[in-house]
Formats: sequence, C-alpha cells, structure tokens
Amino acid sequence: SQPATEQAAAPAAEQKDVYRVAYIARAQADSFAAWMANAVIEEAAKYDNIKLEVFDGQASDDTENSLIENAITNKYDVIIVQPNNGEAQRPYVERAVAAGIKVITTNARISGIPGSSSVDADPYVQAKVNADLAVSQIPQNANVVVLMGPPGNFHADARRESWQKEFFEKRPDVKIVGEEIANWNKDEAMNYMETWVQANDKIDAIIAMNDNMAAGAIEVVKDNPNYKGILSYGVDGTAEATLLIQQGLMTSTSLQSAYDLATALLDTANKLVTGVEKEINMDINSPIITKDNVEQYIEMHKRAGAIK
Amino acid sequence: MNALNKSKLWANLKSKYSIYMVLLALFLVSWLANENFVSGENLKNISTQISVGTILAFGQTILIISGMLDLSSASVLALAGVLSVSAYKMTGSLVIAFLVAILVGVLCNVLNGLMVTKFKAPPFIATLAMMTMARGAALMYTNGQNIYQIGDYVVFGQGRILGLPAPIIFMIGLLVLTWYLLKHTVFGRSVYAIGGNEEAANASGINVNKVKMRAFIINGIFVGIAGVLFMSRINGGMPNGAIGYEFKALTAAVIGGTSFTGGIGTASGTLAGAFIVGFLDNIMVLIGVNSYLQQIVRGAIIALAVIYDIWAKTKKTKLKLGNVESK
Amino acid sequence: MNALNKSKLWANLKSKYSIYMVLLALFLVSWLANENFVSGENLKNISTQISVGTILAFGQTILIISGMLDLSSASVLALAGVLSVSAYKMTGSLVIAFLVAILVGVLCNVLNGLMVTKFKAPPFIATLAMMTMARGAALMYTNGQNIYQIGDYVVFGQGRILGLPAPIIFMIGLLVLTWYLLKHTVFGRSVYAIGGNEEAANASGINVNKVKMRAFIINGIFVGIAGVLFMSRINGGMPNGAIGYEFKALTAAVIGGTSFTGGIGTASGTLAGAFIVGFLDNIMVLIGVNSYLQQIVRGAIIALAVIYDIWAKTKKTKLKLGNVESK
Amino acid sequence: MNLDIKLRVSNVEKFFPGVKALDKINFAVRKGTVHVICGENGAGKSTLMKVINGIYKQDAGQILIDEKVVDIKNPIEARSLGISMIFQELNYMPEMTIEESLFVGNWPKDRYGKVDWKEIRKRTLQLLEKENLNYAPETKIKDLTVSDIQMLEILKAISYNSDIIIMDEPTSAITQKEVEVLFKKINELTKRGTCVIYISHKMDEIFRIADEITVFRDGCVVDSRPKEDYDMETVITQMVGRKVESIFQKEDIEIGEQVLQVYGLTDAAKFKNINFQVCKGEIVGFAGLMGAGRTEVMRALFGLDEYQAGEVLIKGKKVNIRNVRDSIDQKIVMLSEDRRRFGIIPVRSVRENVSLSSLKKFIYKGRLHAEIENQTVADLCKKMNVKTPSYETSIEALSGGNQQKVILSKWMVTDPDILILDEPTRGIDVGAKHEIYKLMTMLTKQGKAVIMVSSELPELIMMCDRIYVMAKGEITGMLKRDEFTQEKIMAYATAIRAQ
Ligand SMILES: Nc1ncnc2c1ncn2[C@@H]1O[C@H](COP(=O)(O)OP(=O)(O)OP(=O)(O)O)[C@@H](O)[C@H]1O
Ligand SMILES: Nc1ncnc2c1ncn2[C@@H]1O[C@H](COP(=O)(O)OP(=O)(O)OP(=O)(O)O)[C@@H](O)[C@H]1O
Ligand SMILES: [Mg+2]
Ligand SMILES: [Mg+2]
Repeated sequence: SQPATEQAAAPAAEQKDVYRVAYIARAQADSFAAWMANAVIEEAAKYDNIKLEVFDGQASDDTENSLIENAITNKYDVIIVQPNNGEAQRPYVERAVAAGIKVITTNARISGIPGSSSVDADPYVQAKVNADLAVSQIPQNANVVVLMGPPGNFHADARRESWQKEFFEKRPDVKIVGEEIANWNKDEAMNYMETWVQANDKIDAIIAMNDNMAAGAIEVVKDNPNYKGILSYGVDGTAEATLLIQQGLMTSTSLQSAYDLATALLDTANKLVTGVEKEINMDINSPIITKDNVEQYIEMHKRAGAIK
Repeated sequence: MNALNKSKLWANLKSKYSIYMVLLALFLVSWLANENFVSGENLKNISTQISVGTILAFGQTILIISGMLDLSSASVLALAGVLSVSAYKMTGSLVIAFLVAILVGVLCNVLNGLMVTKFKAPPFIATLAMMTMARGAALMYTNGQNIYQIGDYVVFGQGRILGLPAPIIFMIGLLVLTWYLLKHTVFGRSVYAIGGNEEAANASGINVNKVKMRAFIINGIFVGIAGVLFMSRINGGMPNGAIGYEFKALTAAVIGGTSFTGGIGTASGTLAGAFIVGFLDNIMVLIGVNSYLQQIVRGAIIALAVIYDIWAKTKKTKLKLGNVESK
Repeated sequence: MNALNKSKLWANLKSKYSIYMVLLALFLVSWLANENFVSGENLKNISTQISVGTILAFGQTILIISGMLDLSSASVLALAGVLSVSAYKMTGSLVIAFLVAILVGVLCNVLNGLMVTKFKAPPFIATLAMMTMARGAALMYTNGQNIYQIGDYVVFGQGRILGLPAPIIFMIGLLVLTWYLLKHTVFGRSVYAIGGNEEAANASGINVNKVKMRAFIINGIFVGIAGVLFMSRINGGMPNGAIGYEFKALTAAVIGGTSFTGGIGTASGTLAGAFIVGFLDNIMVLIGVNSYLQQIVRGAIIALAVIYDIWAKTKKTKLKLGNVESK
Repeated sequence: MNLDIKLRVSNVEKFFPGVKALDKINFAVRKGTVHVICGENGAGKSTLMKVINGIYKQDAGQILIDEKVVDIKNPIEARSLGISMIFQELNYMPEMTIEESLFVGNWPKDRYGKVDWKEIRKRTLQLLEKENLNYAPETKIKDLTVSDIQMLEILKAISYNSDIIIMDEPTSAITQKEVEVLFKKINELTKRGTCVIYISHKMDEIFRIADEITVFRDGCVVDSRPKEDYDMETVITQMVGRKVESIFQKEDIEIGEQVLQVYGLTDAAKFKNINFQVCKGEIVGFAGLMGAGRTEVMRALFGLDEYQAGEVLIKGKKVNIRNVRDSIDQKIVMLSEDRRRFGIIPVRSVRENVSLSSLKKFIYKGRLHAEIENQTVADLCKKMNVKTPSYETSIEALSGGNQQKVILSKWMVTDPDILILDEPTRGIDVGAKHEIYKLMTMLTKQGKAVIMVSSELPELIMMCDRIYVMAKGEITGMLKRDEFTQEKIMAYATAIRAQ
C-alpha cells in the first residue's frame, strides 16, 4: 500500500482533504465478505485522505440497490460495490457513474460500465486452477460428488461452469454420482455427503465450489478408512482449508485473498479521487494452495489472527 | 374542563394512534440525527425501497385479519416475477408480462386457498408447503439461472409516474385499495368477522370459505404485482430473489397493529409499520452504525415499538389477565 | 362382530395415529425405492442429521401448545454456539462450554419470556425481534468470522454414546424429557390449559405468566444444547450457522400434529414430523432427484401429510364448518 | 297435507363420535305459534336446531318447510328460507362494534355496493331506541357484559323478519326486566304469523309462552302436545324419565360464625364501597339488574381483577388475594357466568378440565399419578351426574349443562370453604338444577359458605338465607329470608342508594 502523502502532490479535478468512500459489502454475515470488509477497513486506516464507511447489503439485491441509491443521495466521492448479483446492481451503478461518482466494483466485477472501475479475482480462474490439478490427479473412471453454491449466484455459477469446461469436458470417464446445492454451507454439505456415502460404494473426489462446503464433506469421511486418500477441492483459501490441506485431508484450494483485494481497492480508490487515473480494471491473482505451499498461507492467517 | 378535554383527547390519540406516534417520534429523532434524512431524495428512496415489502404486507394484513397468513408470498413473488420476465422476453409485451405475474400469483394462492378451505390445512402449513414448492418451481423453470437483459421491463420498477418512482405509486394505489376493501366492502367486513370469530361468522351467514378464498386471491394479485416491481427494480429475473420478504411483510403488518389473534388490523397501520422499519434501516445506514449492531438495534426497536403500542392501547383496562392480544 | 371390532380398531388407529401411518408409509415407499435406505448406517445418518432441528422442535412444541412460538431459536442457537465454542477455546473445559451455551439460551429466552409476559408483546414479534438481535450479537462477537480449531469440542456432535452418535442420544433424551414434562407434570398440564383457553386457565388458578416463562426457559435449555451439537457437528463456531432451522423446527412440530390454535400437540408427534421430513430429504438425495424438483416434492408431501392427518382425524365428525384447527 | 304447518322435522338422525345425538326425530311447528322444546342437558335440542339452521348436516331424515323438502346447507341458505337463530352459546366477535355486529353477514349496501355505514348507524339507533336501550353504537362487544350481548343477539335475530325464529335458551343470560321485553316481542311476532321455536330450562317461562311443547329425552322425542294437555309435573317426568319435585325445599341449616367479611371494596369504574359478610352454612344471594356490578365485585374478590380500596377478611384474618391461586389457597372458588370464556378449556378432555385447579393433589412420587387422577375425576363426575361418553372426551363435545357440571366438579376437587356461584344454574335442566341446589345444601351442611349471584329471583328467594341487592355498582339493600319478596328486591335493584 502507498501512504497518502506520496499521492498528495498528484493533480486532481477537485482537491479535498478527505474523500468519503462508501464500501457496500455483499453481506456482512457471509464470512468471506466479512473478512473482506474487515481488510478494507484496516487498509483504509492507512490513508489519511480517505474516510471509509461500510454498508451491509445483507445478501439481498434490493437492499444492496437501496444502499447504492442512498450513497448517491449522500454524495460519496467513491462507492465501492461488492455486488450481491452483478446484473441486479448494474443500473444502480450506472446511475452512480452518471451522478459523477467514482465507482469501483469488486468480487465480482460488473463489467461493461464505461466510467466505472473494477478490482476482482476471476471466479472462473479460481476454479480453473483447481480443475487443472484435478485433471491429472483424479483416477480413471472415478466417482465424484459436486457441491454447489446458491443458484443464480455469480461466483457459484462461474466456478461450476469452469469445472465443467476445464475438467468434466476433458474427463468424460469421470462420473458425477451426486450433485446438490449446499448454499455455501458446511452443515448442508455434511448432510449430503453422509447420504452419498450410503448410496455409493466408492467416491474418489469431492468437488466443492467453496472451502466451507468442501470442509463439510471432508468432516464426514475424514475418520473413515474407506475414504482415506479421497481428493477434495475448494475455493477461497480460508483458514480452515489451509489447516485441512496441512493435515493432508484436503487436496487444494485457490486463494481469494481479501487482503490483496483490499489493498488493490484502496489503491484504486485513491488513484481515482486524486485524479491519477480515470478508470482502472485489474485482477488479483488466484494462487493455488496445496500441501507444498500451504505453510505460507497458514502464516498469513496467523498474522491476521484467524489461526492461533 | 378544557384541560380535561385536552388530556382526554391526548389519551385517545395516544391509544388509538400510538403506532403513528412511534413513527413520528422515529422521524423526528432521525431528522435530528442526520440532516440528509429529511431530504426529498432520501425520503423518496426509503419509500421506493419499502414498496415491494409493503405491497406484500397489505396482502398479509388481509389474511392475518381473517386469522390466516401467507408464508409463501416471497417465493410466489419470485415465481411470478421470473415467469413474467420470461413472458416479456418472449412476447415483448409489458401488458402480457404484467398479466402473467398476476395470473401466477393468483393461481398459487388459489392453491393455498384450496388447501385451507377444502382440505382444512392450517394456513401456516399450507403456505409453508407453497413456499417450498413455488421456490422450487422458479428455480426449476430458470434452471437456477438469472434472466438478464430485460430491457424495457425495468419501467415498472425504475420508471416514474407523476414525478414519483413507479413503485411508490403502486404502493399508494394498493394502500387505498386495501383500505377501501377492508373498510367499505362486504368482503372486508367479512374478513374482520371471520378473524374475530370464525364460528360466529359462519353462524351469521357469512360464507367463510368463499371469503377466505377471496382473501387469498387478492393476496395473489398483490404478490404478482410485487413480483413485477421486484424483478424490474433489480433488473433481472432472479429465481432466488426476495428471500425473507415474507417476514418483512409480516413484520410490517404486525408492527402496524394487525394481530395474529385475528379480527384486528388496518392498511394504514401496516404502512406505518413498514415505514418504521424503513426509517430505522435508513437512519442507521446514514449515521453509519456497524452493520451487526444495526441488527441488534433493529430488533430492539421493533420490540419496543410493539410493546409501546400495546401498552398505550391497553393501559386503560386494567384486567390482570394478559389480554388476548398477547397470544 | 370380530370383523366389526377390527374395522373399528383400524378406524381408531387411523384417526389417532394417522401421522405415524404417514411416517410408516413413507418408510416403506423409501425402502422399495432404494435398497440403501434401510441400512443401519443410513438410518443413523438421518437421525443424526435431524437431531439438532428436532431438539429445537421439542422446544417449539411446548411453546406452540401453550399458544406461543419461537422464531429466534436458530439465531439464539448460533449465539449460544459461538459463545460456547469460544468459552471452550478460552478455558479448555467442555463442562464450562456446555454450561455457557445453556446459559446463553436461557438468558435470551428469559428476555423473550419477559417481553411476552410482562410487556404483553405477541410471541411472534417478541421472538422475531430476538431473532434479529441474537444473530446480530453472534456476528458482532465473532466479527463475522468463523471460529476454527475447536479440538475436543467435537465430541458433543461427533462422539458416540452406547455405540450411537451422541446427537441421537441427546435427541432421545430430550424427547423423553419433553414427553414427561407434557404428560406427567403440573407444568405440562398447565401448558395445555393455557393454550386451550388462556383466560379460563387463569381463572382456574394457573399462574399463566409463570408457566409461559418456564416454557421459554425450557426452550432456552433445548436451544443451548442444540447450539453445542450444531457447532460441534460442523467442527467450528459459525455465527451464521443454522439459518432457517427455526422453520425446520416449526415444520416438524406442525406436521407432527401440534396446532397453532394451541392446546394440542405431543413430543412423539413432533419426532414423527421430523422423521417425515428427514426420510423425504434423504430418499430424494439417494435416488438422485433434481435438487429443484426436490423442493417441489418436499412442499407437496408436507402438505399432503398434514392434509391426510387432518382428514383422518375429522372425517367422522362431518361438521360443515371448518374445524377450529384450520385457523 | 296441513297448510298450517310451517316446519316439519321428519326422521332426522345425527351422529357424533360415540354418541347418537338425534334418533329419528319427528315433530311439526305450526304457523304463528310458540313451540317449546324441553329436555335434559344433552337431550339433543341444540343439535337439532343447528341442523335446522344449516350448521350441521343430518345423517338421515328430512327437514320440510311449508311441507316441501329443503336441503339447508349453511346458515346463509337457512336465512334465505326465512330461518334465523339465537344460539345457546354466546358466540361473538369481541373486537366488533355494536352497530356492526347487528348487521354481520347482512350489511346494508349503497348504490355502489359499498357498505353503507350511515345506514347502519341510522338503523342501529332506530333499533336501540325502539327497544329503549341506550348503548353507544360504536361500543366494542368485548366491553359489554354477557347480558348486553345476549340482548343484542335477540335484537339481531328478530330484526331479520324471519318466518321461523329459533331461540336456544335466550333468557339464560338476561334478567327479569329483559325477559318481559322479550316475551312482548314474541307475542308481536306470533301475531304476525312468525313461528318461534323456544328452548328453555325455565319451567315457569315455558308455561307462560308455549302453544305447544315437545319433550326430548336422549335424542328421541318423548311426546309432543299442545300446552293445555300438559302440566309441569308431566313435562318434568317425561324429561327426566322419573318423578322430580318441581319445587325445591330448602333445609334448615345452622348458621355459624362469619367466614368472609368484605369492607369498603371499591374500584372507581365498576363498584364502590361494597360491604358484606358471609357466614358458615349460609347461602348469601346477590340480586340486581344486568350491569349492576355483581360479577365485577366477585371477580375482584376472587383475584381476577384488581381493586383500588377495601379489606377482605377470611375467618377474621385479613387476606391479600392477588390472584386466583391465592384465592384457591384461601379456599375460595368462583364459578364464572361466562362458561365459554372463563370456564372450559375446549380442546382438552373432561378429565383434564376437572383436575385443572388441583393438579398438585395428584402428584405422587414427583409425577402426576394417572390412577389417582382418574379415580377422583370418575368419582366426582358420577356424583355430579355428568353425562359424557368418556372422561377422555373433549369437553366441547358435551352439552352446555354437562359442561357446567364439569366445571363445578373442578371446583369441588379443590375442597373449598367459600363458593362464589355466578349464575350457577344458567342453561341447566331441571334435574341438574335440583342437583345443584342439593349440592349447595350439602355444602352448607358441611359448614361451607355459598355466595349465589343470580338473575332468577325465584331461585334466589328459594335458596338464600340473605340477599344483597346491587344497583349501579353499589349495594342498595340487604334482605333477610323472612323479608324476601320479588317486589322489595326489585325496588332496591332499581333504587339509587339514599345517602
Ligand atoms: N360437536 C359435537 N361433537 C360431539 N358430540 C356433540 C357435539 N355437539 C353435541 N354433542 C353431543 O350431542 C348430544 C346432544 O347435545 P346438545 O347440545 O344438542 O344437547 P342440548 O339438548 O342442547 O343440551 P343443553 O340443554 O345442555 O343445551 C350430547 O350428548 C353432546 O355431548
Ligand atoms: N371488560 C370490561 N370493560 C369495561 N367495562 C366492563 C367490562 N366488563 C363489565 N363492564 C361493565 O361493568 C359493569 C358491571 O358489569 P357486571 O358484569 O359486573 O354486572 P352484573 O351485575 O354481574 O350483571 P350481569 O347480570 O350482566 O352479569 C357494567 O356496566 C359493564 O358494562
Ligand atoms: Mg343446548
Ligand atoms: Mg354477572
């Protein structure tokens, strides 16, 4: 991150001492979104010229849209939108842009709105890095189960599509013996896995659209000798997932680092308000986490206090 | 004597209009707390934001007064909404799209009504079943995918009528309709009678099943309209949309003085209830309350508003026993 | 005559035990549909999966019989659960962790009880407010983050007692407790009386407020235990866990024959209701029903089960008027 | 074919689970007559009326109007066939205003189909004025007393201008004065050719207004004849199936020391400065017109309502009764006048209703003991002659009179010293009435004290040792047994206390 003083000299259309930034979170009750909001707050504290306020979209399109409306009404300098559902927020973001407000969309970006910026990790890529690994790891004629996020959710759908294109189409021998919507939830994933274990003699891999659900499925089979060596894939790089990978219970996940997103977001916001740039679209990396490199991510979580 | 009259008037105001007093108090406090609150733009925003939930709440009000309720309204909203959006994309006709939504809303509620009247299922269970079924149908129809690029369909929710956002106009229109139905029609009075005492209503020659069925059908129309507004406002056909709105609607109705014991409630009370929640959510966002804390405060204020309302209404009759409303 | 007796017995069975017949029918159909269904392991799984919801449902049963309900149970579960997990991480004592959960459950429910008894708030609103507040508190305490590495805490939910998963044992224990309370104690009798006619119960010398308060406290204990089991089973403290479980619990109770008009319901009926939903969900996953279709089927079967139950119970009294249960 | 016959009931049968409520009922009602139906509690009178009014469907048989078979599916059809009914059990909508409740299901509409509130107000005022009643039309029903509500029900049924009006125990909740009003109305109605089916347990009433009498017993018609062919003894014998004295003979019981003393009991809105005493072995009556405040005083005494001032002494000791439990502990119990609201737990069994107030008595080794409970309930119900298919039957399936006996049984289990009986014989058949009188006598013999609130003066005069008379919330007089006359009581009841 860059201290504000370095940027102070840059020319700007409308110079202010303090810029007001509204960060509209998808849902503070969603653990990733909460992590991200916390990271953004921490990061914003490093900028003297930015006053950040966080709003909670409560996982509802209507609420999220309302918050954007409110932010326009209250004339924020920057609105950062973490959409609940990109298309649902699109007209409201367009309205904000039209009102002359700098808008950054993030996790996931709403693309194709001229004048708006975006910072994101690409959900397709997040799943792809795991799928690429799975193509070579999952044995011939394997039975796999798939745990999906909430229907209609952008990340849920994009990750599933990525698995389809990058894995299932390349491995027609693999059979899906169970596929259910577990709504990102660990307990729902557990229940499905318990039932699948009854219905199938053999399951070779768990393909989950996030770490929470992967962890739920692993919970069911971790002490079962028949399922020793079962492969499992997630997305997010949560603290729990890194620990599971370290213990050899989970195969891989890809990191969607809230810290990286936060750093990029504030940097972008700062550049926009100070007039350094007019429009920025960038992606952070989605590094894959496996047993080989898990220690460094555990370190990261330790620093953040998520792992003691 | 003048003083006495005044104090009586005040007591009467307090007991009869207590929930409006709560609303007023909240309005004034919010005004003091943040200067942006009373801006025309902000008040317009709040009204638009509560409109979908409030329209559902009008339907709930009618049902609750007659001793029933609808847990399926948000799911049926989603089903009606996605089918309507899809009809629009197929035909390009806003009229057809609108009618499809109402048709779906009504059909689902006819089913609710049949379960309740013909098969004597408790409304809680009948509409709970419908809640699951309608959501499943919406997801199945769309295969879980959102429908985008809905073009002019957005006029319903984002357009303006007489300079006001369309949803506000719909909300006002349905407020007046609900008020008129409840107050001035035989149907409305029958609704109160049935909720007050179903057996007595039957014995008084009211066709209980017919009235209940009609209550569901009207609810269905409201749900259909809400579906159009919702999808249009969020700019897409989202089968997973409006989750939890049935609770918003029930909350608005009950804060507004509609009682689950039946026979009590008004459309204007429900509107006041919806605005109480709307103001509260808005002012907390405006003054930047931590979002978890917001939930705690919201819960507390809802409880306090209702407790104050009940206290203001009952303190005159000091029966020791919990009055029936507490049930 | 023997034949007559038999047919009478059958009619009696049908009317009194109709919901168990539904359960049995569902069991047999599932058996035929998939051979894995009746395996001991699978039945154990189903029982474990429904245990948390069923424990909540026992609390709801007591409350609904007395004419109330608890919308806050899932949120209080989450609050009790995360505080309990956190207490365990601080002290390392399972006993303390368990007690913390119960304490939190009871405290929240004392608040519910106070709102209902002292301030005459309708239970729907009081517990709706608590639902929001408790969830907000759980999120605020954890700052929205899950708590991991809970070590031995998992024994509650994943351990075994007498060869059975611990949650099943807890569920059976609380079933027996609920049954005993309702059937064999003054408290239980009072619960039925209050739900049947609150004013008459009061005029018969029952301390209505005290009984309601106790009903909430017992519910609080159940919720606390459910909180421990839930967090332990999912191996983490999740402030956002168990969303929607209050509905699961209400559904189980109502399918099991507990009536919202109050005064009617049993613990065993509730267990049957929970198993009906449990079997249904399980068999649909086993035979691989499309997950959207699952929702539709689930809704339909719930409605049919309840309609059959009501029909079996009332068909002999051919009252023209909707029987009171339908309210 | 008899053109004089308006309504004919032919071979009607009706079954309830475990009961044959009606067994091949046959009788006919002639135009312009009052047809009285009498019979014990549970004889099936109300059930038949509900069949005629379309609430129940008969399992067999036919109803004929003007000798044509009709199929009455619901009360709406009943009304369109010219039938209206006053129900035995008050069944009202508490939140509704008086004016609206008069027009429920029959709201006047204006040209646009809108409910015509002006018309409702106008007609309500007319109706109330005509009957000399001064209620405010916008008063809510829940704020009225039982007798007010009953009076309104009567007005409503009459206002439909029906050809057949069914009155199921219309006078069970109103006082003498209103009874006279009602009888005058009935006379006017029959003169116009309306026929009235009248159900009552009050023998003197029956013989005053009946043209014909039909007697029911156990779901069958025993006999149906013009009044002239009957006398009271015969009717009672036919009803009960054995001989019962029509006049109850009060026994002389020794009156002991005072057990209950009430001084200056006051509650601003309802009553003020109530002073009275009750002794062991004594039956003390409370008379008054409707709304005199008797019930309110008793509720306050029983701990159901608060009061602002006053002292209550039991056996000379000052007591502070805050709720019903305290009352029961002080061995005071009260039978409410509103059985449905304050008496029964409808969905629960007879057994549970009986044991409700004394559950602690059935605790054995920490749990409710089923055997002790069943035994106690069975004994008492037998003693009180409760007619029920079983003790597990839900109380709402019992006839009104039997419900009353169940509630009395409930109070007997608590073994009280002082019984407050608010309209104890309301809706109770002669046989059962006698049983209740006998019970009162037996209780006083055991040294218990009874307070009897009743709107039936003959009953008070027959049973009481002393009578307090109330008017407008105050005690306006007290009479000893040798001073009892209807005239004196009425004089006090209409008087304002001379200060
Ligand atoms: N809804 C019902 N369900 C079951 N049994 C019923 C029901 N209503 C009445 N009964 C039974 O039918 C019989 C006749 O009852 P009904 O109420 O007609 O008597 P009644 O002659 O009006 O008595 P009362 O003088 O006490 O009012 C009784 O045995 C009663 O228990
Ligand atoms: N819940 C209530 N709220 C307000 N006023 C009431 C209420 N109940 C009764 N009253 C009023 O109190 C007064 C006394 O009524 P109460 O029932 O005690 O009369 P009563 O002498 O017992 O006559 P009744 O023969 O009608 O029982 C009446 O004027 C009545 O309208
Ligand atoms: Mg009767
Ligand atoms: Mg009285």
